[in-house]
Parts: sequence; C-alpha cells; structure tokens
Amino acid sequence: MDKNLEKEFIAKRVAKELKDGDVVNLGIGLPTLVANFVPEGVEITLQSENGFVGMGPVPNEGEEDPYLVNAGGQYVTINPGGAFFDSAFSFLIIRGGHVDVTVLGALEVDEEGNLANWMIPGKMVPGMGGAMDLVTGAKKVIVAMNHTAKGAPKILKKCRLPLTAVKCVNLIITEMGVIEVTDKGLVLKEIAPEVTIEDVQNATEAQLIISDDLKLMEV
Amino acid sequence: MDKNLEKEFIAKRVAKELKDGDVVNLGIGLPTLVANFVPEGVEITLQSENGFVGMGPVPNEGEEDPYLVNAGGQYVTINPGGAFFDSAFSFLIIRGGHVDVTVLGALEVDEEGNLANWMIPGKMVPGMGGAMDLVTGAKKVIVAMNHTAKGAPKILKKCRLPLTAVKCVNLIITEMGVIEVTDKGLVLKEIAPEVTIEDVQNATEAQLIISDDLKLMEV
Amino acid sequence: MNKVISVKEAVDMIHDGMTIMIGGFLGCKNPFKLIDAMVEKGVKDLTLIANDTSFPDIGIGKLIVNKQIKKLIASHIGTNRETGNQMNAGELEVELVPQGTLAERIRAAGAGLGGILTPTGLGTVVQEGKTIINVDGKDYLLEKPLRAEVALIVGAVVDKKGNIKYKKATRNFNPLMATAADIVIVEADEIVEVGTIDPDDVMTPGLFVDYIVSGR
Amino acid sequence: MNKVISVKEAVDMIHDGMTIMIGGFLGCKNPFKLIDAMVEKGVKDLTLIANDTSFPDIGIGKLIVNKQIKKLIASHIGTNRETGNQMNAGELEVELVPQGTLAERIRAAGAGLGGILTPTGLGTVVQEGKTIINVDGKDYLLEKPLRAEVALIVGAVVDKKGNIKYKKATRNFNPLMATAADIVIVEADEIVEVGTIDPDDVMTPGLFVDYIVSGR
Repeated sequence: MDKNLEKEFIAKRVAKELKDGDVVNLGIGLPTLVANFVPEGVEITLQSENGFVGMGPVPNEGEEDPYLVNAGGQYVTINPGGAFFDSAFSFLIIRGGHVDVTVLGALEVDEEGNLANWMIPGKMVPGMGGAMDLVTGAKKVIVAMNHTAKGAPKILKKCRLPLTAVKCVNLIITEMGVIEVTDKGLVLKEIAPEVTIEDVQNATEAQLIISDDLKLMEV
Repeated sequence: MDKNLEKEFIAKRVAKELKDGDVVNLGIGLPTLVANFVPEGVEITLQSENGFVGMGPVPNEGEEDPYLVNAGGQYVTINPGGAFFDSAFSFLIIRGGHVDVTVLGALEVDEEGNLANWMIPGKMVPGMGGAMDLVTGAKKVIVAMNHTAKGAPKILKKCRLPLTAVKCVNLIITEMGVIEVTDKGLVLKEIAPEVTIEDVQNATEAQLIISDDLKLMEV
Repeated sequence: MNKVISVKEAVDMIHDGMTIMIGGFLGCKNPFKLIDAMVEKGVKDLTLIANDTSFPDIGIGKLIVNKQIKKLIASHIGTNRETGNQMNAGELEVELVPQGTLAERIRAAGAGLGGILTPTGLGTVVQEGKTIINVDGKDYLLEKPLRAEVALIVGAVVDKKGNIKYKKATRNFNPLMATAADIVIVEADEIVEVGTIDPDDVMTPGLFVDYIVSGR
Repeated sequence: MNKVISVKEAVDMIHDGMTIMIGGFLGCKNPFKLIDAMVEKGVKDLTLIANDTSFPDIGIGKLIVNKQIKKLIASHIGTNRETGNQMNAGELEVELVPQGTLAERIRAAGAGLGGILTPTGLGTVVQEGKTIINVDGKDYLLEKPLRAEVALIVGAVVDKKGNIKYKKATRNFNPLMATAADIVIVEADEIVEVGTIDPDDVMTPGLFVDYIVSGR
C-alpha cells in the first residue's frame, strides 16, 4: 500500500472505535487524520490539550486566528458549543478520566501495554508534552502507527526505550491488524486484507494470541 | 463604654492597620464593621470567601440580588473592578498568601499566637468554614474582639478550646489595647484611654510584656 | 444525546444510601427544584457533601430537617440548628472539613490526583487520623480526594450540550462538583441553544454534564 | 497605584540569574515585547519555566537562541532545535516535566499547597528522585510546587487594576503563572478602564498583577 493510503487505512479503522458523545484527544501526525473519518451519526468532541474542547477543522487560508492554535501549534477553529480553559483545567479533564479516547503514535509498545513514544536517548528528546498525562488519564488509549519502522518490529516483548507510561495501552491499530492488550498478552482481533497471520507475527516481536473470533480488518 | 461604641472603637483601630492596595478578608460580626472606617486615601479590596473580590456595601432595600451574598449569606454588592470565581480559586487566593490581612473574632488567643474560634465541644460546633484556611494563609492575622467574655480573660497562657490554627495570630486588638504576638510573648503596644496597664494585665491571663514605646490607642 | 430531562426523571436516579454532592453556598442558589423533589420522594440514608446545610427552610436545609441525610461532609453547619441537634443526638454523622480543603479535595477527585498537601488544619482536630508529609522542611496534611455518585449543581445559563455559565457568587462549589461525580445533573435558570454561550465564557464544559433540568 | 509601566521599566526588574515564568503555548501569544526587550538587554543565566521553547525565531525561542537561559523547566522542546542542541552540548540544563504536572505544580505554588499527588510519570524516568506516596492502595508521585521571582504573562483585555480576560487558546499557563511569582507583569493586547470587564468575565483578578505593559 502507498504510505498515505496506509495512514488513511489506519486512521479510518481507528475512527470506527469512536462512539457518539466521546471526548477524544488526537496526537500529532497520523492520529490527527482520524477526525476526517468519524462515522456518520457519531458526534465526538475533540479536546486540544493547550486549552479547549470542540476543536474544528483547519481554517481557510487568510482566516487564521493568532489566538487559536492546536497543541501542535497549527491554526485551527472551534465549533459552536466549544469551550476554552487554562492548562490546569485542561489536564484536570485529561488526568481526571474525562477523555474517553486518546489516540497516539508510538516508537514501541509491548506485551504488557507499556508505551514508549517520547524520546530516543542521545538522539531525539522532544519532551513528553501532554503524552504522559494523556495515556495515564484517558479511559481508552489507542496506539495508531505503522506496524514496523524500517522493517524492525515496534511491538515488542518489552519496551527498550524510556517509557511514557506503564500498562497504559488498550488497543494497537496498524496497517496489518488490530491488537488488543489483555491480561494474557496481545490478542490479534482483526487482520488486514492480503496479510497472513504469519506475516503479522513475523513483523511482531511479542508473541501474538490469535483471537478465536479473528475478523477481517475493514474500514 | 457602650457595647456598640466599644465595637466601633475596636473596628476603627483595626482599620488603621490597613494599607493602600491591601486585599482584606473580614470575618462575620465585629470585623465586618472595619470596612466602614478605612482611612481616606487607602483603597482596599475586600475578599469574600464564597467567591469574589471587590465586595461593596449592603444594597438598598429592594435592590438585593439573589445571586450575590457574602460569606455570611447576607446580600451585598460588588464594586467596579471586582471579580467572581469558584471556591477552589477563592481558597487558592486565601491559602496561597494573596490575602494581605484577615480580621476575625476569637474565643481564645494565647501567648504563642494560637487561636481558638470555631467550636466549644458539646455546646457550639458551627464548623470552621473558611477560618482555618484564612488564618493559615493570610499574610497578617488580626484578632479583633472584646478583651474578656463575661469578665473572664480570652487572652490566655495556653488555649483550652480546640484550635483553629497554631501560631497564626499577629495582632490582637481589643477595647483595652493593641497587643502584638512576638517570639518573646505578647507585647502591649498601645493602651486605651482611661485604662491602666494594671487593668489590662488583670483582664489578661497571659503575662504581658509592656512595650518600651507604649502608646495611647487612638482611633 | 438529549440531556434535558424532567425533575422527576432526574430524581428517579437518586436512591437510598447514595453519596450526593450539592452545590451552593448558604442557600444562595442550591438546586431548589431537585431538592424539593428529593424531599417529596423521601430518598434517605444519603451521604451529603456540601459546603454547608443552609437554613432549615431553604434548599439543602430541608433535607436535614426531613432526616434524609445519614452522613454529612461540610465546612459549616452553624446556620441550621437542626444539623447540630441531629449531630448531638447521634442521628447524623458529621465530618467537618475546612472550606478550602473541601474545595481542593473535590477538585482533586475531578482532576485524578491522589490528594493534596495543605498546611490548613495542622495542629488541630482536623489532623486526627491523617498522614503528615514533610516537603522541604515544612509539614503538610495529606487530604484525600472526595467523589460522589451524583452531583446536583446549579447553572445560570446552560446550553443543550450542558455548557454552563455561572453568575456572580453562585459559582462557588458547582464547577468543582461537576468534575467529581459519576452522574452530574445541572438545574438551569435558563436553557439556551448550543452556540449561544461564547466559548470563552463557558465555566463548565458540557462534557462534564450528563443531564439538565429547568429551574424555572 | 498606577500599574501601567513601560516595557523598559518592566525589563529593568529582570536581572541575571533570576527565575522567570513565561506564559504562552508554542509561541501562541508569548509576551513578545517583553521578550524582545529581554533579548536586547541581554539579561542572562536565567532559569526559565515555560510550557515549551517555541520556535527559534518566535517569542521564548529567541531567549534560547541568544543563550540567555541557564536552566529550563518545560514540557516540550521539540519545536526549537536549538534547545536540544544546547542541552546535548551541556550548555543548558533541562528538566522535562509532563504538561499536566507542570500546570499543577505552578498552581500548587500559587495555592499554598505543599505539592500534589499524580499518577503521571509513575514507572518512567520522571519518577527518578521523587517520593512515591500510596493512597488507599494506589501509588502516586509527589510533585512539588514551582514558583518564580517574575512571571511574564499575556492578557487580551486588561483593566488598569490588572484584571485580565484572556481570549481563546491564549489562556493556557498564564492564569496559573499569575498566582505563583513574586512579581507578575502582564503584556496586554488592550488596556481598558476599571469597570470595563464584567466581574464574571475576569479570569485573573487584578490582585495578582503588579504591572501592566502595552503589547501594542
């Protein structure tokens, strides 16, 4: 699959996890795309950790408002019924369990649902921003990412990079399948078209448990 | 002195402690009177712990606003430049040291500046309301009260009633004098007209240190 | 998601033995309609978290007089003599909490914090049974979060999504309680269409509010 | 009490080695005039507390590029490559703090709390050197208050008493920082007469604000 189509495929599948009324925080990059594919009849509220809910689409050129950017610093809009607040209240929402779903990328995820997505020692240390609070506080944490990085598995037995949080991930959605984190380990629940179970396992360091009810990953 | 004149005398003396720009919280009863005697040229901001600053006088009859009461539940007004907030923010102001002066009554005060003003076990248990936070957080705590209760001293060697807070009182102002709480003990700094040092000491259980610079208490 | 329901539908969610938070300050805008319906329903053995117990004939005060409260967590009960009477008679368990600590404990629950460290209450009866934590040479009381099953709050202007704008001194504990209960019901002075309240003026975002009843 | 001063008078209060908080989020309304004046003055060895270090050529970013910061406490530095470079070269000490913890630590300082207990950072490098407190069977990190000598914040509408109304996403850390510094200076988009802002709309009461400069 083309890289962009792959991202879209993942984002579309993530969008199917969202329920009417959900408060959702989308990370920068691929997760942001999820907003474009919310199913009809499902109304979600997007939370932006710099201080508002009801985030709307990117404004038309020339209509940017210098007072209104998202957590990535990009110009956005706010929908009717939205609300602004300060950073302490924004993280009250996040840490207090009032965000239903957070979607983020990962450098590594492991069997226990541990997540590493904020630094590569000696190379990339951007800081955790709101990520640690988001994955600790959100009711459901979905990792949306490519299954491998330059061919190397990102779903590991045990994370090697510094963690973002311990046992926080609920669901992993990649271009190869949908994997649920359970007490028994990682359960492959859906598999992408034109991919075999063996393909997925080969691209995954952790041992996958194949769901008795394995389904085709549809978007 | 007449009881009401006595209260007014105390309130007037307390008012002289206030400086231009001070944020002030006044307790229910006698302390409330202080607002009427703020010296000319001194502008203070009254904080009401139920959620605003800039408290103004009692409204004219018929102009009461059901949305606007003080911490005693009485109808008040708000001055231009005032601000409303919630209870957490109100006590951020109080506990965080942003109130310059709090004035309250007392059942007992002692040599160490310990204060008891919220309960008499088995008799009166109204609850501490905001008093514990106020005397812990305010930069200056002034006790404004009658020197004795039915002839019995209220300024003691050691408080016997349950405390509101430990070592919190800075200044005691009564109809007999002005007493500062210091590391060495209670220092009588001013004495009311027509009262002798002996009178004050006789009405006080704690040993008073007489200031080298003892002044007449003027209002 | 229609959040606007009747007072009866709201009170149907409140059952004997529940833990309830109620907003307001000395009767200055308690959710009067909801309380009257609770009195009528006679729901009992409640644990009540509120700043105070108002006056005997106003708002929260009626729940006390009607003996519907088993346990009370509040900062002040002096304006309702009946509260003290029931407490002294052993009919009502009362936990008195400094007002700032009460606010902060409710906020902590809403914010997912394990507690807060406050100097308030050190060396007093409030300290009894609590952990003292020393931070950089200074002692603090560890005060734990305070949650409820249901919060009954009041809002001056509420849109149909549940966005709330409070007015004047009626804000008090309402925005805090909105964050710290499983079910949040707001009694609105005025219910307006979504988009009516400027997003800068929203004091409690609608995501916290489950149901809206009219206070009119 | 005239609180309105010039940018020069404001920056005269900032000296080498001070601890400074600066409001804003990724350059979305840093106090640009105050920062430019700090760059011009060349005040150095500062400890900076801010959410992020913006972009190299915008607001806070310039203080980094100009090497005026000795220690940085922030949640995110990824948008300013120069911050990472100076950190890796050992020229800049960086303490990375989760964004929600940063907000709460500043608020705790403003609120007179000894600290807060958060689950964020447990089992990560953020935990290193910190006390873990168990509350009712659950672990939390004890995170300490964070204060500054000077806070430089931005306000959209500011009256001459210092009452501030923020607009849209520019609220972020500003109201928190206003409570947690010895000297608070607000750079105002618009300065108005006292009484212009409805008391319900004030987001930072003037009692927190020491000085006002015009951002125009």
